[in-house]
Amino acid sequence: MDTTHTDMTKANKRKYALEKFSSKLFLVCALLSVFSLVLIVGFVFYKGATPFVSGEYSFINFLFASDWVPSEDKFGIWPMIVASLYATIGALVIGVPVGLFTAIFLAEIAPKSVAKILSPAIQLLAGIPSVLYGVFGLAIIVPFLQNNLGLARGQSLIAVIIVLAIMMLPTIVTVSETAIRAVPKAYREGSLALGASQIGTIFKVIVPAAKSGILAAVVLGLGRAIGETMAVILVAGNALIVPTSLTDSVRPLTTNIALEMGYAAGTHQEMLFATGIVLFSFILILNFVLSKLSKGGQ
Amino acid sequence: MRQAKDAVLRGLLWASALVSIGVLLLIVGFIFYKGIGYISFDFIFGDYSPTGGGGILPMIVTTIYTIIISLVIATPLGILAAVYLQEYAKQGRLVNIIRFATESLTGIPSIIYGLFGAVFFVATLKLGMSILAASLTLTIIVLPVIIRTTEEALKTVPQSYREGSLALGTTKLQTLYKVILPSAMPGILSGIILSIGRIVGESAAIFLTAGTVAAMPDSIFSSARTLTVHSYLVTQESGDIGLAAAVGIVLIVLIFFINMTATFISKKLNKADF
Amino acid sequence: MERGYKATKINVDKLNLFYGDKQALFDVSLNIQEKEVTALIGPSGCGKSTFLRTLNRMNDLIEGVRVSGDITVDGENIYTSQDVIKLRTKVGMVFQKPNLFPMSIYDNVAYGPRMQGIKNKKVLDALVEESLRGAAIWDEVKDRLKTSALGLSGGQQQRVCIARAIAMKPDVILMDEPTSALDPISTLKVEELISELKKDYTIVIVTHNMQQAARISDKTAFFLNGEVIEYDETDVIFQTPNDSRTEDYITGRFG
Amino acid sequence: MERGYKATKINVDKLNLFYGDKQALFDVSLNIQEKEVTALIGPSGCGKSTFLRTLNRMNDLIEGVRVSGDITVDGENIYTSQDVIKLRTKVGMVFQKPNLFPMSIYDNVAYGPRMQGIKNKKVLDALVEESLRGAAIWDEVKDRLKTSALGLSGGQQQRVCIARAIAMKPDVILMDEPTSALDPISTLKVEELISELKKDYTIVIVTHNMQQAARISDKTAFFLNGEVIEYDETDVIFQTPNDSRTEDYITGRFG
Amino acid sequence: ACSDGQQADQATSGDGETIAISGSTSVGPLAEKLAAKYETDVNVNIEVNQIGSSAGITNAMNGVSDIGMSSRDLKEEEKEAVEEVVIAYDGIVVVTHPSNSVKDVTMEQVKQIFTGEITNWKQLGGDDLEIVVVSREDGSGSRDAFQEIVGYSSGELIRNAIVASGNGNIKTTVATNKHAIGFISFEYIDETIGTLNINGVAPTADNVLNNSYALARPFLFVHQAGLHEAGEQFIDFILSSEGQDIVEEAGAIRLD
Ligand SMILES: Nc1ncnc2c1ncn2[C@@H]1O[C@H](COP(=O)(O)OP(=O)(O)OP(=O)(O)O)[C@@H](O)[C@H]1O
Ligand SMILES: Nc1ncnc2c1ncn2[C@@H]1O[C@H](COP(=O)(O)OP(=O)(O)OP(=O)(O)O)[C@@H](O)[C@H]1O
Ligand SMILES: [Mg+2]
Ligand SMILES: [Mg+2]
Ligand SMILES: O=P([O-])([O-])[O-]
Repeated sequence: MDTTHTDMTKANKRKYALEKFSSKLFLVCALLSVFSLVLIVGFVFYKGATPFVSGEYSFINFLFASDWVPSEDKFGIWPMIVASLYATIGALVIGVPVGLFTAIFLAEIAPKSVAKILSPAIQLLAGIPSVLYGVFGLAIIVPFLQNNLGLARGQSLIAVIIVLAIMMLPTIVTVSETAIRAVPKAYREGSLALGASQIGTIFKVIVPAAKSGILAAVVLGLGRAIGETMAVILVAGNALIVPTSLTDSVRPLTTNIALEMGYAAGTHQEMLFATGIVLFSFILILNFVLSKLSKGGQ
Repeated sequence: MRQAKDAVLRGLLWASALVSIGVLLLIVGFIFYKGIGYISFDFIFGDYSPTGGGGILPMIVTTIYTIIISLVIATPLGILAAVYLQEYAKQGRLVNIIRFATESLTGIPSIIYGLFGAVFFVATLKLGMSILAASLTLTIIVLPVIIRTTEEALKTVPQSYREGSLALGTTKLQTLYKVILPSAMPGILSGIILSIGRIVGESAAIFLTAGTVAAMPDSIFSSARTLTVHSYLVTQESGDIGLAAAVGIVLIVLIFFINMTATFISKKLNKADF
Repeated sequence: MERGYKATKINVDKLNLFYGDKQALFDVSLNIQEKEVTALIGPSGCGKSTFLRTLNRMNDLIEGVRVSGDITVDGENIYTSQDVIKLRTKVGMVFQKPNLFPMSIYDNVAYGPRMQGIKNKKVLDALVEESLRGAAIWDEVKDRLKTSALGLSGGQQQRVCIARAIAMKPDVILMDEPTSALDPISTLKVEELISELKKDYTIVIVTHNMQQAARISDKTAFFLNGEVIEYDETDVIFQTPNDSRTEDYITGRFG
Repeated sequence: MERGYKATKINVDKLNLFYGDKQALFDVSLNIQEKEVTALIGPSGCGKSTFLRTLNRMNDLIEGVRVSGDITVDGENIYTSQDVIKLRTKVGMVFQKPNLFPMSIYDNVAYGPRMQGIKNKKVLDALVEESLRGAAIWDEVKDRLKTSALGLSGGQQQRVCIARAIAMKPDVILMDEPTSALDPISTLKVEELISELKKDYTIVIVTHNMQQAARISDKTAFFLNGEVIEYDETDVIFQTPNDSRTEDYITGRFG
Repeated sequence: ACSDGQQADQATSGDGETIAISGSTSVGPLAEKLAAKYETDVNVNIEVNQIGSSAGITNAMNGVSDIGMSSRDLKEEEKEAVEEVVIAYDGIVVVTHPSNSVKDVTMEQVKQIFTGEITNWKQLGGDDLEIVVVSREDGSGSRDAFQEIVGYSSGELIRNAIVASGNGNIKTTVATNKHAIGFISFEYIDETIGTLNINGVAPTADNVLNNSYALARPFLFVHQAGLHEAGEQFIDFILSSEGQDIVEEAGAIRLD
């Protein structure tokens, strides 16, 4: 064969050129999301930092004061920080197990024919507009809570948690189900052959093997929950109090932004962007914790 | 003891599935119950009237436009980005940064995307309030979903496939599109379907960038109203839940067909390769 | 053909197996004696693995598999009795391709016992060590018990698989070419182990290695195209086979 | 040690390889002759697969692998020259575990040639048939070429892997225990094939089977704990080894 | 879609020019009806985007839209950048659950309810139910006007008031809660909610026009100084009696 030349063959040269080009292209694609993030963060910071940079307002005050009366220049978001924290944790506590267990059910327990119908049906849920989730919450969940818990108002932290948990479901179910299905058959066989029960096999071998995908499901589901506004506005009540019980009305950070942005101007608008900065930090911390969590387990 | 634990877990699995399915039926049932009375030929094909809510054909068209444009941009971008992260990049700081950025993007509320889009695409890039500006904004919204799910799908492709292919003197690129991407298809597809859901379900990010003009769009540079924005406005201003739900019915049917099409296409793509 | 002093452990009667439309086993009848080593030999694709996997019902996992005929273990029909878990605890298996879980070596071996409810760390430690020693791999891995089992070489992995099966202390061990990925020394060790185990356990082993079959087994069954052509004492099969195809195969003249 | 009339095909000089901190190969130097069969033997985990995989740079794929030393193929340093594709087209490989793609049998075998740009159906058909025949599997699969390769038995899969490698018509074929999953007849066929191939090709084979090494190889290298203990004509290794450890190993007294 | 470039050829093709309008969601439906009528008579293309008063004003200021719609008064700095035209008035109604037996309140009582001094319907002669106050969001034109006329400030609003965005959401909230009280635009009243008379005066357009019903505020169009011909003509149309008839039809209150 052609061993006389150390040169690359012509065809291979082309392949390498293509290879090099494509890897650059892929990198550019990957950097695009960084670029978007930087742009958006930059935009939000640019808008939101003004009142504090100019020294007119104190950021600490902004974080820890409990009064939010824009028309009187009072901007304190402490109640909203607390509300966001509770709502997110609550939604995770309900949404993750239910979603994950549903995914397991679909991938491992349900007969193939049943899963074939249910999986796409649940994916359909992902496409229902959040407004309609909100309407559903307002027309069904809120009155239900009102009537059954004897509340004066059903718009409450618990209503937010339920709606968010429902909205996370399709993402968590779909992504985890795919991850679970991708676990090699050999693991399943190995475990069953050791006399492990189906349930034992699922929880001891399959779920751990699908851990990475399941974590992705949680991150994406969480993103949906944190980023959600339209549904939450309708069921949260948006009252400006620090919630002390599940039945209190709340105003999470996101709803504060969405609720008032349409009419806000000047400092009020800047303060809404500042709320965005806080929300960002919240997301960053959460993602950081989650990624640490996923590394810790590996 | 062990059997008892198994039974409890099995019970939980069933219960969760029943809850999920129950919720699904409840919501879909609610939407159909409230909205079905509004559905008529005129509701879809008639002239739009600000009061009656009829004539939502322009919104159906706009919705389809946004789905197609966003997917056409976001799908290749997202898949290639995931390929870079999973197959090309040295796992290190850069990759961690990209991954972190991607994940952080998922949690940003859509209203912020909308405001950003209004400033960046609409005003700075001078696209005006238009379907295109909205689609670009939506692209950024769904990018993380596609990247993350594709990455996970790539992780599940057995290393032996890569080795087998590369040992035959193929390039990474050939290995990628002949062996790796086809076997990652199911995961990628679920990412795309979730993205479709996100695109279709979005309102705040769209009405700030595409506006709410209730007329048939002439082109992707037209300002227009999607179905979801319509149901948002209806809920927001007139509080006509039945009308909002009727729009929801149309959406559900639409998504059903789009998801089926996506599944079909991905199966076709798979067949073509194997 | 049978010696009276050993009880029947597994009885297979007129077993037929289909993968969808494709029949892979034809009227297989075998009588596997307690505390003996039974070797299954035959050309590639003749159905040895398929047969082996019916004995602990691993074929249940493959969609479209249909089975007819009777299999009893200790007189109990394994397909009508529902307790598949009990069956698989009693009938352990080592697969053709090593299939360790993505966990540490220790966790892999301790997996089965833990599933049986054994929690005591001392007991588990002892069991893991004993099993790994039994599978002739202890010395190589004793310093890295807590590292991922997937970083081991192919042969090392297969021996950990054997250890994992032994740790269950089953009645019967099914082995699908357990030594095909091993070097001669490990092979020898595993063979010695098999001879050791057979004092207490019943062993069914698929092997492509005629010498191995001859060395370690008491009975040998020769499979061809999904049928059992001949089943007898190993000595008989290797020295005075009844069927000319058996002779052709073991002398390498076949095919 | 070398016969003058055969050229050096692969030259390995002071090769060291690390998996992260763990060194797996120590100062390995070997001279592989053109159109010969070189067997690599040694106990499980001694580094045979690792060594084999350096020859076509498959270890590049494993994160954290560091290599030092020189390897030349046809006088060209494979680690400094960038053309890894050419290297791998020239140096084919059959892995320890069969690793067919989830495609049809035909597409698996035609995969490599297609990637080289061969599109003509007739040419491909002929190549696929020739390769499958060469790997002694044609008769078993000729009626199901278009069905998924993953439905084949372990042994059948391995032979299709061999066919897939042959279809590339490489200069050198690296084989990692290619017959460990095969029955004696298929093994024999593959061994015959190797003897056939060696007329044109250079073959490096890892095997646990001493008889096989003795039967088919011209040279044999004995590995132990990542080192080459002895490398010589196969006759010499098996009859008058220099090192006592080699002798211990091949006579099975080792360990 | 926009007044700048992109669509230049489209806008000029035919003689139909485009008028881009954006802003308040409460003015939006009225603007859509006006536009629909106007477009049948004149060959122009009117785009109405309902995106909120502030966004509309911003768009008008930076030229993304020709006209902004606002349901709130302009801030000082906004007044410098754009001109405003009142195109109609909008009445605000205090609403309750239809089953609520309280039908008549004084303005003072309204204030006491929204500031938390009156917390139970029985204090007003109704059932023994806690009052749940539902307000619009801070920045809303309706809320600004409502608070100003009733006479309390945002800071005084009872803390646990439910805040809903948009007339529709208040309507749905009040319609599903026996405890609730809120306020919405005239346009959106129907049988799903009950309305309250203030100081004995019913919430009707006539009562607004004769100044006996005080809860009303203006709907504004805003634009930059040199608005193009087509825009000017559209505004003229709205202010004409034909335009004002449409205003009345839509449930808003005509200027004259
Ligand atoms: N999942 C499956 N679906 C369809 N056919 C199968 C499947 N598994 C095995 N077969 C077929 O059944 C026959 C018997 O396969 P089996 O794996 O039992 O062979 P074997 O004797 O173990 O071969 P080897 O020695 O190569 O492992 C073969 O023809 C094989 O192609
Ligand atoms: N990816 C890896 N990471 C870390 N260590 C590895 C890796 N692959 C192999 N090793 C270690 O390197 C050593 C050599 O492994 P190698 O697979 O080359 O052995 P081998 O001689 O081929 O054994 P066998 O005959 O069992 O296949 C072993 O100790 C093994 O555990
Ligand atoms: Mg087999
Ligand atoms: Mg090896
Ligand atoms: O939506 P409004 O500004 O009219 O309250």
